[in-house]
Amino acid sequence: MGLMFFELTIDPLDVGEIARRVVPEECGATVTLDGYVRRFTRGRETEYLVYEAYKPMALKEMERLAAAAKDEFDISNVAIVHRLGKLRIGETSVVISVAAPHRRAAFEACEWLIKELKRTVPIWKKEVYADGEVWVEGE
Amino acid sequence: MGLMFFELTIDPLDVGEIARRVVPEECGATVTLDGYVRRFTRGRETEYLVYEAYKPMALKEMERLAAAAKDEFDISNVAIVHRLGKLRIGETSVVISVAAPHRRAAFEACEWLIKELKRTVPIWKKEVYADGEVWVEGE
Amino acid sequence: MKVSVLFFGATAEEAGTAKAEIDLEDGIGAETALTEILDRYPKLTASRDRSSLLFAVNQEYVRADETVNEGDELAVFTAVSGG
Amino acid sequence: MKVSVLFFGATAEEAGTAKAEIDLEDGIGAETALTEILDRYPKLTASRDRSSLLFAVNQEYVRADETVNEGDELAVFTAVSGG
Repeated sequence: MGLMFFELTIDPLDVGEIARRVVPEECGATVTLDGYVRRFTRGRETEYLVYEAYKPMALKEMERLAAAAKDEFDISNVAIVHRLGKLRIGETSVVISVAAPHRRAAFEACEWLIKELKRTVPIWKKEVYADGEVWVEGE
Repeated sequence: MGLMFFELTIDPLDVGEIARRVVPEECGATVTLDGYVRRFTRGRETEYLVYEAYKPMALKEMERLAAAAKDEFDISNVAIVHRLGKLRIGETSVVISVAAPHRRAAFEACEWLIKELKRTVPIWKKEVYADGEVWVEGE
Repeated sequence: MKVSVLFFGATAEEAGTAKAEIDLEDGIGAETALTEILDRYPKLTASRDRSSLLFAVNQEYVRADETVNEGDELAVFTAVSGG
Repeated sequence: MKVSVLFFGATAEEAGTAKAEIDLEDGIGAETALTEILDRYPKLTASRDRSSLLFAVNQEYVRADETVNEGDELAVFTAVSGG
């Protein structure tokens, strides 16, 4: 099956540490997506974000997505880690690392996983501005 | 122009530290390719690798590739770091990190950069086995 | 029968709670259960269409033909925005 | 005129050196310069085609119509294998 791990944490994410955790000896490449808090969204300046999750369901969804990616792409290991709680501008909110024997599959699977995570994993963000806040609804 | 940096070093690479260096405030995603030393190549067990570069030309080529990627894709920042010298199994040989306002461009540019790096940047690897060694010639 | 209902983010603010215990008719269909919940928490559909809400039973997105059973964990939330 | 010639990896082992100073005719074309170098270091083409070697002048891949000048830095190497 390869190594797969899924975490939700309020601690800062170490993208390199996560990427290194998925390196298998027989593999040649890891592709890592590192998403972080933007200062501006739709022209408005964000002070910070708050992420909240439906934790047990979010972890199940991550696991389901990783299993689907393993079926679809020739990949070895997958890590999906999402941070929760209050995040300042520039801090990493999500890291997805995919290790594969050949880099093409790692690129494809990583891009597919972030797209699906944003579509199905029950995590929400609240944008906090100087003059208000709003829970963001996905599309 | 955005931030671009290119390094050749004999020190171990810290993929997370490199990925974080390219994060700009206005950007949403960084895609990082992390390549490392395989244990087996064409069925033969490698003990370690030695990377050698034509350093000034390699750095110029990396810069040329990053500039071409900036022309071709909507990306902000690029880091290309290659390790030289003796590398053990599992150690990272190359890290390419691309930050972009939208992740699609970061995935495309990162994949293009590693393909071109393997084709044009003057770096060579020697595979060392228990019973011999060979300088690998690219394709 | 008793079931629990969880709300998150915007729906928790609108429902005024993150968790409620409610009584539903035994063996009710999932769609009907959602209607009952939205009737009790009208703010959830005050400024959005019902179709934009997501509904889970026991931590999985609900299937149209699913029924709800005693002790199930239901959840109502908006389209996700993680990443 | 004097130019320097650099070799790397396999070509350095075959040439028996990583760097040489050689004399070439003034204003010689790049292709002719490569031929002269390969004549002096026959091991470079003993087990591979000339066409598989790469040739740089002043740290750039050489253009077909390029000429070589006094003090230039030439380099001869195999297809790259970094990454």
